[in-house]
Amino acid sequence: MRDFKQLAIGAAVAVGVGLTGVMAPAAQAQDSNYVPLLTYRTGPYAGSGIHIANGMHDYLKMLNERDGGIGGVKLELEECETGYNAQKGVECYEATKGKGALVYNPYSTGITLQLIPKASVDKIPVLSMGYGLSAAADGNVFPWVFNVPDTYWDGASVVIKYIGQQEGGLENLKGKKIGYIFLDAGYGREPIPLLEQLAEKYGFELLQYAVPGAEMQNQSSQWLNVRRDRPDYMVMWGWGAMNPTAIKEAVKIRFPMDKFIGVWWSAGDDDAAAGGDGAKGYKAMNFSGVGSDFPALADIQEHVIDAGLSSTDAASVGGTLYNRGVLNSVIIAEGIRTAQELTGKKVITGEDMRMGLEALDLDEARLEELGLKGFAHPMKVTCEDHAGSHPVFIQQWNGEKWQQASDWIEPMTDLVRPLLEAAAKEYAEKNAPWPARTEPCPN
Amino acid sequence: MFYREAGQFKTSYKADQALFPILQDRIGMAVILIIAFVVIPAFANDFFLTSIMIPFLVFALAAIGLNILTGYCGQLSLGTGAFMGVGAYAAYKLTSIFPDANVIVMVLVSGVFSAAIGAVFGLPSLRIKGLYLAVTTLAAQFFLEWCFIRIPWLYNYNASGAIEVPRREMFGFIVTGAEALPITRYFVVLCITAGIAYLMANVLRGRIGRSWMMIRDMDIAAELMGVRPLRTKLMAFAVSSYICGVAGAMMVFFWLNAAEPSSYSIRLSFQILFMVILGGLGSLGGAFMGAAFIWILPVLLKFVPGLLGIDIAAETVEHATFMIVGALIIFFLIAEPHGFARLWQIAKQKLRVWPFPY
Amino acid sequence: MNAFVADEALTPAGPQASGEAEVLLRVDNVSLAFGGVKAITDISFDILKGEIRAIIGPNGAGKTSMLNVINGFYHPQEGTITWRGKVRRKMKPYEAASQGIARTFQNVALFKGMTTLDNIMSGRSLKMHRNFFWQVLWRGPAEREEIEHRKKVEEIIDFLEIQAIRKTPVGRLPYGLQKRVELGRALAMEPELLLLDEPMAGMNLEEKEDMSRFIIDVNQEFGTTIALIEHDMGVVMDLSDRVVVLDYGKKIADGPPEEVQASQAVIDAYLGVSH
Amino acid sequence: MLYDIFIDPFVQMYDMPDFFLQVLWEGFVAGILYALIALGFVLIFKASGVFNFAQGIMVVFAALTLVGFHENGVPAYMALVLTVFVMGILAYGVERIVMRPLVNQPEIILLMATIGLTYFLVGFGEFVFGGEPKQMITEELGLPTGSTAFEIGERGLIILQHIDIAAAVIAVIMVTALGIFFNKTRIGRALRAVADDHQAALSVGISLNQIWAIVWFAAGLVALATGIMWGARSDVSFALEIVAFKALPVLILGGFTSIPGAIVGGLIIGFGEKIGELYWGGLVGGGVESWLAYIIALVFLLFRPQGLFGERIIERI
Repeated sequence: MRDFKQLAIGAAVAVGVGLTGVMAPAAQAQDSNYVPLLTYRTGPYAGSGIHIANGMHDYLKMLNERDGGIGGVKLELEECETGYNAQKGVECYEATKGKGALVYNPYSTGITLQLIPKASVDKIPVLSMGYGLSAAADGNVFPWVFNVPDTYWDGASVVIKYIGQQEGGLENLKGKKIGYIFLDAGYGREPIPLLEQLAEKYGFELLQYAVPGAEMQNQSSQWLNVRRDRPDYMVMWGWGAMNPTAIKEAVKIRFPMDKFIGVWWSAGDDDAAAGGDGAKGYKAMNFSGVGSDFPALADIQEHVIDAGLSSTDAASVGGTLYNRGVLNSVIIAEGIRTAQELTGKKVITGEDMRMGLEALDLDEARLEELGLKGFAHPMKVTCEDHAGSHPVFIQQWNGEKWQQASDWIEPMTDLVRPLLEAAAKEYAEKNAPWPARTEPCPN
Repeated sequence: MFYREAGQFKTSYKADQALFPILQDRIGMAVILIIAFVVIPAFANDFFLTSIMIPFLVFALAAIGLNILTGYCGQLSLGTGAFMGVGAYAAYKLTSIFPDANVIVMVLVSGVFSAAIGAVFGLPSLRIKGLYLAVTTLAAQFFLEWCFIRIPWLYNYNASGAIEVPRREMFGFIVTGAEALPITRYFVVLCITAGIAYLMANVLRGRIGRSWMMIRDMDIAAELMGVRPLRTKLMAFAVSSYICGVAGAMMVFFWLNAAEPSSYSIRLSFQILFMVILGGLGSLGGAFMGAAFIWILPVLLKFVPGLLGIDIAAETVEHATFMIVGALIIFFLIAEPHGFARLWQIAKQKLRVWPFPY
Repeated sequence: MNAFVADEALTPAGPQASGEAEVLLRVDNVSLAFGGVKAITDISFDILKGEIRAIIGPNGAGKTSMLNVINGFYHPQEGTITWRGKVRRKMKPYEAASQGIARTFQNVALFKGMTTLDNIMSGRSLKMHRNFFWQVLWRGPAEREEIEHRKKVEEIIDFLEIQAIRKTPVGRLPYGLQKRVELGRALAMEPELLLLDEPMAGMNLEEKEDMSRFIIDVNQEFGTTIALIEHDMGVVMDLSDRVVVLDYGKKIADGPPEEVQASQAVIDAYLGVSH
Repeated sequence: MLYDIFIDPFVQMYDMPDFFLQVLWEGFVAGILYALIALGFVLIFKASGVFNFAQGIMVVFAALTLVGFHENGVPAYMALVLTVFVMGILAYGVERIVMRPLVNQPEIILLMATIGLTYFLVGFGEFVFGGEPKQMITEELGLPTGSTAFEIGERGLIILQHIDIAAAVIAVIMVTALGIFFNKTRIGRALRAVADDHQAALSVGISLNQIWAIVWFAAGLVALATGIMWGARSDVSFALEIVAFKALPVLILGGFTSIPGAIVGGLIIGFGEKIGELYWGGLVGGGVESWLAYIIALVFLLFRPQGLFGERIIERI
């Protein structure tokens, strides 16, 4: 026992010594563009997080291997594990921002919200691709935040539009019941105001089913309620372990799967596969390519995965969430490339990156050039509109893999945009004094 | 040899009852304060301040809060996270209702709300003890977490469902919000934590502190000595929750900048409980040591390999951190169940008799 | 609530000195049962101011239960307790403490995590009144109050000759000393009535002598009324002014030691005659 | 408002009896699963006075091990056997490394040690098996997967999942087996002796270490069964750990040392939660399931601090 105590004291001393190491300032990289990736491969949301992390990492790695980086400058990648935990998210941010970070992709609404006010101070843009704060689409108020290609409100309007198509027109929604099951957090609650507005406009009834984070895997009550209420459609805003559980429960109560539509974050391959045969017909929105049949993905396979430079399981390439990660990296890479073109510099800064993202124009031709024809809808970011409200399609699970099940559907921009602007204004007011945009939009 | 109290005579009870009756302890404390107030601000970089010192101080304060309840008054609580959340939400509401008031005052006032809520959930402690009480506090934890989500008024109906800290200034310095310099935030947090720790040391050496320990050590005997159990326990709940509330408010105002309900989840409660137990139940110094260990060790494990140029996958580090922290908790419990505070005492005792073994 | 604490408890006045002794506490027809088990059946006796009253009886006779009834820890189903001439309503133990009843316990019930000094200081809880906000500030009133009470406690420490263990956590003390600290803690309350539950159990002869001396000194010097439970008959007969004998929860004898010692019922109870 | 609270829910129950039965069934199944988790706690608490916080993670760990073996090409039944073996090693390791050095420590220290164990197992489990959720190998283990629907009247419908029925059956078998084990075997008797009094048990020559290893192993088996059942309902991931907290209110109701108590407590919580959520939860916006169980336990405690099967506590000095 005495030895134990000595060991314990020794350990305490060792920790103290280690501390001095952390205090030493981190070295700055000068000959490369530094892209930190805040990822989570652990914790309750790892199931979704791993695929995203792999996709993001592999595409950028592939650019390094195949092209020697972007514009002749290598990318320096660093993953920092957040575990979807706000505390660790901030820690990762602080640890990496001093190294010349170009952009952050938090993949967590909570961490995004923490970074939004910091972005303008530290002059590093935040790219929350299809998540985070919807209001950030207003580039006048949030010059440093990008949520291309769509906000949750865009997504919610697309779902309703799609249901309208299925019913033969939005006017036929009158008297229908649409259920909304969501993760009971800011993420799941955000679409509610828009859905309520749409319900009023088109005369359908919106039924809400909240799933508390701690009860993600215990949803039988919610689905019993669904069974009792007999909604005509179900819409889901889920993440992590909530998705497979919900799909299983839906199968269990024999809900018609083709009338069950998830947001793009409820579109994982594993999520749907969990439901077994019964999940056949489940639908989800998506804005990134289906399948692995793209030249760029083949390059990833060749240069990264086969070369053993990644922990990605080859079979997961082409999965929805993997491709989502790839798309995220495509936007980063194109942002860097645009910034390099605009500034003429090879090694850029966060401020340059912001300009690059704001001038992002990923058109059909460019997508083809990248080897990603049809991988995503052409997207364009403008100074005013950082989301762009791009079209989204619906994909369907055939029991083995996802298949595209609809054309690109435009969000109801006319309805969403005023909401976004009002929300942005409200945010700025609540967080007064909110810093004004420093470089005005070129009109 | 260096730590010897022989020859230090007290000539008054006042001197004998001082916080640090021994000269060497006073010197040690002074050195720590100089390091905290002068050396660290002078030399530390932003990462060290924002990711190590500020969270460390916030957690140390929360650990002091829980230590009062669990370590001094003997009431096990698993609801610390939620009580911290009450403080955070109260401070957020207060700053949005009184936008011109001093934000530090608001943070300190917010603790009053968590004190009230804490006292309400402390009521069952009159009848319920030990692990059973833990369930009461778990009820508080889950119920309050639910409230943070379900009562939109608490977060001003933000679409994001989160609270975001606005910019506030004090004496010309920006103290909250993204523009606040780490050094400013560090000083605010340091002053609040050190101040509350000092005030609590006062309470703990007086009548009220003794009555808490009486309840902890033998509640029946305490009652027969004239201690009113309900009042005393509720006071412990209230004081403890007050401190946790202030810590929770500081957590969002001076550290995280924004918080979702999940920031105040059961995991936070456990984090604080670890700090208290590893630091040493019933020791203020232990709260600091426990907080340092539980917060700083994982940060070190996460970033030191990178600094040394060792390339390990981010998730492997995370897994290793979990394993190492878990194993160390077990190890330290086996080595010294009374925590770092007792290890420190043992070390002092050894120094006292050095070079003799006994 | 705890305002009334008699200072005259300190003025020395033995019962033998004053002829017409005042009844400090009277127990009338008290019965106590736990579920179906009767612990005490219809017991009455009184305690005079300034005397040493012994309660004896075989194991399980209900002695400790009796003490628990007196200091409000158990509530008898029947009967009344009269304290200083007033019938006492059902009350909490801390109320009994504030009226001036202190006690020690059969199995030492010290606060194990605290030092000797703090344990005895804890006996002063009822007499210290500075509220939380003064305590937080410490400097000023709270500190003065603490020092004032510290002086009283140091007197008790001197009286019990335990100066050397002042700063020792009580958990590390030997049993005999723990009993002494417990007595000190009870004395710190400056009680009018001191209940001692087997103060000498498990002690060796020397320790017993010390303890007996302390008990007599407390009674004589401070004039504190004492009710004690003890198994050592020699000690009981030497110390006490009057003795109550319980057996199976019933009172079987009451009177001066020599009278009780001669009672046939008592002899039967101790020697074990079948009932 | 009063109507909504006191009358409407009962009207609903009467109007849709099939749905009410379905709710009861779901409550029953949830209750069985809670009871299984609580059972693991009870086993260890009974024999060693340790409140084993790691039971929740042991459930995940057992299920992950099983699935992990199978993913690496081990046939399902073989994987099951290997998992049992792993749980045995875990039990032995815990006894040897954690419990033995901590004998005679206060309960809060032991509780902390098990929380430390939880951390370790989380890290270890993710390290070995990865963090992504896995699917339980339900079919491979020969467990039924489909469901049977009973149609009652015109619109009445009750759906019973076969896996849920299997869960109930397995729970019953486990409880019976444990009952027989405790009451009829030599080790079982020793175990009860240890539960009553460590010192006395030691003095009649019972090896505490052996007994502890056995109860941890038994708890590991219970964890495995629980893991398979929960895993089949959702999937196997670390998020499941939080569900294990539900065992606490169950234990409060049933008492920390009573096996039948764990079952009854689990069922009360299961029924209470589902009925509360479905008939009253809507009044406050739903999602009350996350705390209802604790509140039920709390209210219950205020009236019966000793639990459902505990004896009245008489305080002594």
